[in-house]
Amino acid sequence: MEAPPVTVLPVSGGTINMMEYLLQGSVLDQSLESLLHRLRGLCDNMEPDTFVDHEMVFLLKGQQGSPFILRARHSLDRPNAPWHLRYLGQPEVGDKSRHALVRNCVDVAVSHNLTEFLSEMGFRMDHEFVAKGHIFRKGALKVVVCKLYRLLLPGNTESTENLSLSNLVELSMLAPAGQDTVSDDMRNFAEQLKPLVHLEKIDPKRLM
Amino acid sequence: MSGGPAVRISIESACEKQVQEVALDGTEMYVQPLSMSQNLAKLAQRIDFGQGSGSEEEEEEGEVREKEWGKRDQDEDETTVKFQPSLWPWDSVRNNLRSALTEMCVLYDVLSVAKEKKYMTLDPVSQENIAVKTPQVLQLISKKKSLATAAQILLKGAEKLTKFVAENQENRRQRDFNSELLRLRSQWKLRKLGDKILGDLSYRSAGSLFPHHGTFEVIKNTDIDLDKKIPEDYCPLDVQIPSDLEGSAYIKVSIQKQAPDIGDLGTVNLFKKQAKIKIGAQPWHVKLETAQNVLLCKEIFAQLSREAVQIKSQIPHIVVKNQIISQPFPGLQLSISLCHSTGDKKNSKSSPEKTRPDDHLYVLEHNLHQLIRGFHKQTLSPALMPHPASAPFGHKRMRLAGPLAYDKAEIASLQQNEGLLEKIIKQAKHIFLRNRTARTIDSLASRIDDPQIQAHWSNINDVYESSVKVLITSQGYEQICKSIQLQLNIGVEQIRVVHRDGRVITLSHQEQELQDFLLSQMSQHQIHAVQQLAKVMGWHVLSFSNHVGLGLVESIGNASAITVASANGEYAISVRNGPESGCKVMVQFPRNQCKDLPKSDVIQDNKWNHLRGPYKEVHWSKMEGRNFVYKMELLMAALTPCP
Amino acid sequence: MQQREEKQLETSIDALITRVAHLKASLQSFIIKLETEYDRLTWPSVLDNFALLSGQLNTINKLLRNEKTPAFRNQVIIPLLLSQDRDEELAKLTEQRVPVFSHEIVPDYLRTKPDPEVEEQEKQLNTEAARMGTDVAQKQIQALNKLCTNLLEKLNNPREDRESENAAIRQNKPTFNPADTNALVAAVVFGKGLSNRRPQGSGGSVPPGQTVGGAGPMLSGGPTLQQVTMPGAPNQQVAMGPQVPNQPGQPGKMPSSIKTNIKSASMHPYPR
Amino acid sequence: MLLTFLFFPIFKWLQCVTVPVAEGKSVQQTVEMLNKKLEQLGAVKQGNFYVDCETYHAGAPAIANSGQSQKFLYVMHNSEAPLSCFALFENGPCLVADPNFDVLMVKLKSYFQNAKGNKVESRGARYQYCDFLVKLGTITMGSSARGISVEVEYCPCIVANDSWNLMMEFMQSFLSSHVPGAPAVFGVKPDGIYSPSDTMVQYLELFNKVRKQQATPSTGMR
Repeated sequence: MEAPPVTVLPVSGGTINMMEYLLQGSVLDQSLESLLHRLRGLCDNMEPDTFVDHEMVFLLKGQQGSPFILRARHSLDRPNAPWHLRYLGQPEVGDKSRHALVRNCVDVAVSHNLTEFLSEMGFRMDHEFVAKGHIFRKGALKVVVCKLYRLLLPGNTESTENLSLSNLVELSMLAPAGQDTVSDDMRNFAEQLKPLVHLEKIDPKRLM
Repeated sequence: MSGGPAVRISIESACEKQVQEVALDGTEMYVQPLSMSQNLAKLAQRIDFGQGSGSEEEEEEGEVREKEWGKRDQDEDETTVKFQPSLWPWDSVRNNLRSALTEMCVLYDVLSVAKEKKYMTLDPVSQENIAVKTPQVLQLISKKKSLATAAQILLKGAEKLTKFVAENQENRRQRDFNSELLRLRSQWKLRKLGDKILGDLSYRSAGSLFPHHGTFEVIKNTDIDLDKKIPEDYCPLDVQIPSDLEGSAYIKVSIQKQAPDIGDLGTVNLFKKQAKIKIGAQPWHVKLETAQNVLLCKEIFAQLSREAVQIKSQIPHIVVKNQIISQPFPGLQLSISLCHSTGDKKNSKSSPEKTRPDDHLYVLEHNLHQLIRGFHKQTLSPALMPHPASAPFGHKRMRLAGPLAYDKAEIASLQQNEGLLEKIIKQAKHIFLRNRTARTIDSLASRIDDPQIQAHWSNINDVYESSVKVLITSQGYEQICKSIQLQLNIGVEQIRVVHRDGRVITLSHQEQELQDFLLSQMSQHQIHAVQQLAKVMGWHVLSFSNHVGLGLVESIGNASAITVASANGEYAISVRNGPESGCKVMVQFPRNQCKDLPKSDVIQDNKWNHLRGPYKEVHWSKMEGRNFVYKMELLMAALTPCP
Repeated sequence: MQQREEKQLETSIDALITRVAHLKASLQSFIIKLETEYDRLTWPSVLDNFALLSGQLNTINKLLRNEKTPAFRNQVIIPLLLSQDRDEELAKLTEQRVPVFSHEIVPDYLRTKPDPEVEEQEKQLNTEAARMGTDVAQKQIQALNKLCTNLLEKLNNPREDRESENAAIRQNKPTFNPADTNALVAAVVFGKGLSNRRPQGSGGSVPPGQTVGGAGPMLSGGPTLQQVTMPGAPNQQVAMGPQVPNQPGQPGKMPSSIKTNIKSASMHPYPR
Repeated sequence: MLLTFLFFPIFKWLQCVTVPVAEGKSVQQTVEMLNKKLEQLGAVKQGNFYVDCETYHAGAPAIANSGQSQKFLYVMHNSEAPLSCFALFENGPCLVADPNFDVLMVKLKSYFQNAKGNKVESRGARYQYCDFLVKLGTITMGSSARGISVEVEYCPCIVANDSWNLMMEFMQSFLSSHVPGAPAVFGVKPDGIYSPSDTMVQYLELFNKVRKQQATPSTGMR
């Protein structure tokens, strides 16, 4: 069959060009309680919410060297919730005037047969982990404090192993591209968590 | 602690000056005589020092000193005699210090002299080691004693301190800024900004999205003269609230009738006077609560106004200044207004208001407050938290819409979010409908006494629905005439009537419909009653119809009719009752009793006498009996032959 | 030998004299203060003075207890000479208090009996001590010692606790570990340290003929996230299209190890 | 000669049958005729509907050259589920996602190229007749009308077997002889319980038939 001509198509639905602003840090287990306490005071006055998620990272290899990465995540404690498929673009950390790491991001809520579908598309799982922790919200700001676990058996989320004695702390916010002012809010919020946690923009390239 | 009572005169000090004057070498002279005099005072007990045999050999200086000593002695004696040592607070301290100094001087001198080895010398002797150690028991006892003394002193001091602190606190409890601040902190959100203390009285932490900042400032109340008597209501802490939140405010909901026929809807004013300020509450607390209430009222009104403009309705809602006007039913006007009075204007305003009847709908006002709180709660709903945690914020069910391929109806049901205004209008409609139904039933009951109408209202209602049970009975015959029992479910737009037999009739909000319906039911009731009565009296029902197709056409409903025959079949009673035309009762006589009936040539035989004769109308109004059923019973009894 | 002891005695006496002189001086100044400044004397300064005195007494005690100090207890003072003549030397030595070393003064100076009150007190103590049995006394001593140690501990510990707490607040006790932060971020981004089944070698070791597609997503081999670079490195921009910003200065900063990894990854014969 | 396709998504289970339309009638006219028939039955028109389908093919030569038969990825939308986006492989899994999936496809464009010329869609009217929902659509590819789709849904029931006969009967009332047999998807599902992706699978089959129909003459013309 003749291959149909390739054209660039305008996006028919969805939110275009959303950016995720991100600050990261960690807190030791013994100081976790004080951090949670502080977050409860700083964030919106909601019932504290906990989560247990399983994230799988998938790669698609093209003929060019770098693979395409997609992250599939689903909630283990709320099995009825939709799966979350996520594309994250190249992080930008260079701009000094911006106080947070910025990356392009596409969030898709999908049905539960995602893994099957991704493998049909040619994706291959690279790694997976379980994240357990707390989630807070202050307006559009999201604060996630979680502990990471590695899976002892691939795909088996029952048997896991602690990854470190620290909890990952992520402060993130979604905004349309160009709204860099939100990073100021994030910095202000991060300041309030000092000296308990230092949230900073961490260039992942540095950690390779 | 250092501020003991001031001592005005001290002999010692006078004496001291004297010494300084005499002695050229200030320090030395000054100290020496003191120590020596003390020493001498002690020596004097054993040795006759006063003779001073060697004094002539001493130099002038020494003589002077000698004399001084004597003088000092006298002085000292005088001191002890004339002045109580307690007059000078340091007396005992100084005396003890002095004796210590004496001992030290002696030690110093002995050591110095012995070192010179001219007059004295040190000579080593061997001593047994046992003597070196003081017995432990002695040490124990002495230590215990010293500790006890020290403890006593400390305890005494502590006691004094606690007493002092307690007294102080008692005095200052009401007036202390810091303790007030502490109390404020326990009830309100505070934060420090520079040198200011700012508080938050907005409902943001409860989920409000109202953009007002709602910040107040805490100030220390310093403009009070501390020397004067402090007024009772003085508080060292004051709060500064934003000027637009000053005064008091409330939301007023009322229904005005454009036509006078609509029943009075006003409720009794239960809260004519402003709620009394709680005794013991801090003035700042009252102030903040009022300001917070103003803020909430503003938020409610802002929300309502926004909705009033956005929502499309057949008769558009009108927003004028501080009033929102809507027409729930034709001829009816619901007005919601924000009444915000700031202090001084109150007096001028209140006078014209008093003359007007109070038409607050307190239930709705209360419900508005509840609804806005519900709104607040929604924004903090845990359903907004994403799961898995990486997902963006959004309502849980909305996130499911995509993956579960919700159709339009399902999505609409998710998004369906009735606004405050719609809800309150619905509630107002219901309240209005309920009140008018009650009034309709009441007026019927008072106007018509036969049959009787009773309404049993349920005490517990939904905001959009309430129900009433309507019974139509005849007095004295409640047990046999239970035919009509109606359940009226009053909703927002209409009234659903449920018959005892399960039939459902839906009435609109028009008052006339309900009235006509009840009238027709009452008319039917009479016929039903005759039927029941016939059973009791042993009569036979020959025919029965709820809706008679013959006769005059009634303007409301249909006439109903019944024909009953006496037990032996001689007489028959026929009743027709219409809601409008009233009742008509006919009695049919046996043929043989009709005297005036022309003897027919055809019906000659005796057996034809048993044929029914003609009907005669009963002059019902002239019948005896207090109500229709009673009259009917009498009639039946009259027509029943005596056995 | 004798000489040395003598010398030692002398020095210790000298030392003692200076200490006593200090004590004397502070006593004097304290008395002066009391008498002249009593109207503006503050309680803390009085306490300070007392503290000074007790400190000086303590040093004297220490001096006496010092090993190098010979036992004064074993020394007896013997008067050698009594004289009615005034001795300037003596007067100077005693700061004019004793101009004449005569029979009048000496008995007083050499008295060994304590003051009557002191004597009285001592007597009282002695009688009390005598009344108490040794056993009882021992027990009480032990109890007292225990009490004292406990009390001392209690007094000392909270201070330590408070200090350590303060120290924690002052960041002496860390609440986070930057190394952990990096490890966690690397785990989330690249899966670093998440897998123990990952082959150690680079993707190039996989035989070229192997097919991956049919084996499902769990199959390992080929380049992993840890080995490949982030997209957006200069030689790979094509892959990501325009939404990937071109980061200036990137090529120079690229660590060499990553570069080689890129090579091995891009040269790897993909099965499809 | 113009061929008209009649599609019978039955109880959302689709089936397609080719029926020659009466001489001289265009697709448009046939649709109008059917519309009229439905209205005569008493069905009420309730707005419009559309179903569209984009085709993507793996563009990376590494994949293309591997010798495997080229796979197509179809991304479809249905106005009935406006907040959803369906991604399917032929005879493969169907992923149901939210509209952001379209954005993701843009990000993936160096791996999956959109074949715009292959976009197929069906647009038409939506009728409600008691418990039945009927959607009559004109299938277009590019700019030309290629056929007619008919989707029938019996709303109160989600198990196909239970409603099949009822639907047959209903369809006969306006399609007379063109009523198809049970759809293929029908047999695949063991439980026979309907899910929204079943509709899309049926539409995809339908569209693919239209596409092949079109492909043959076009190659023949060259």
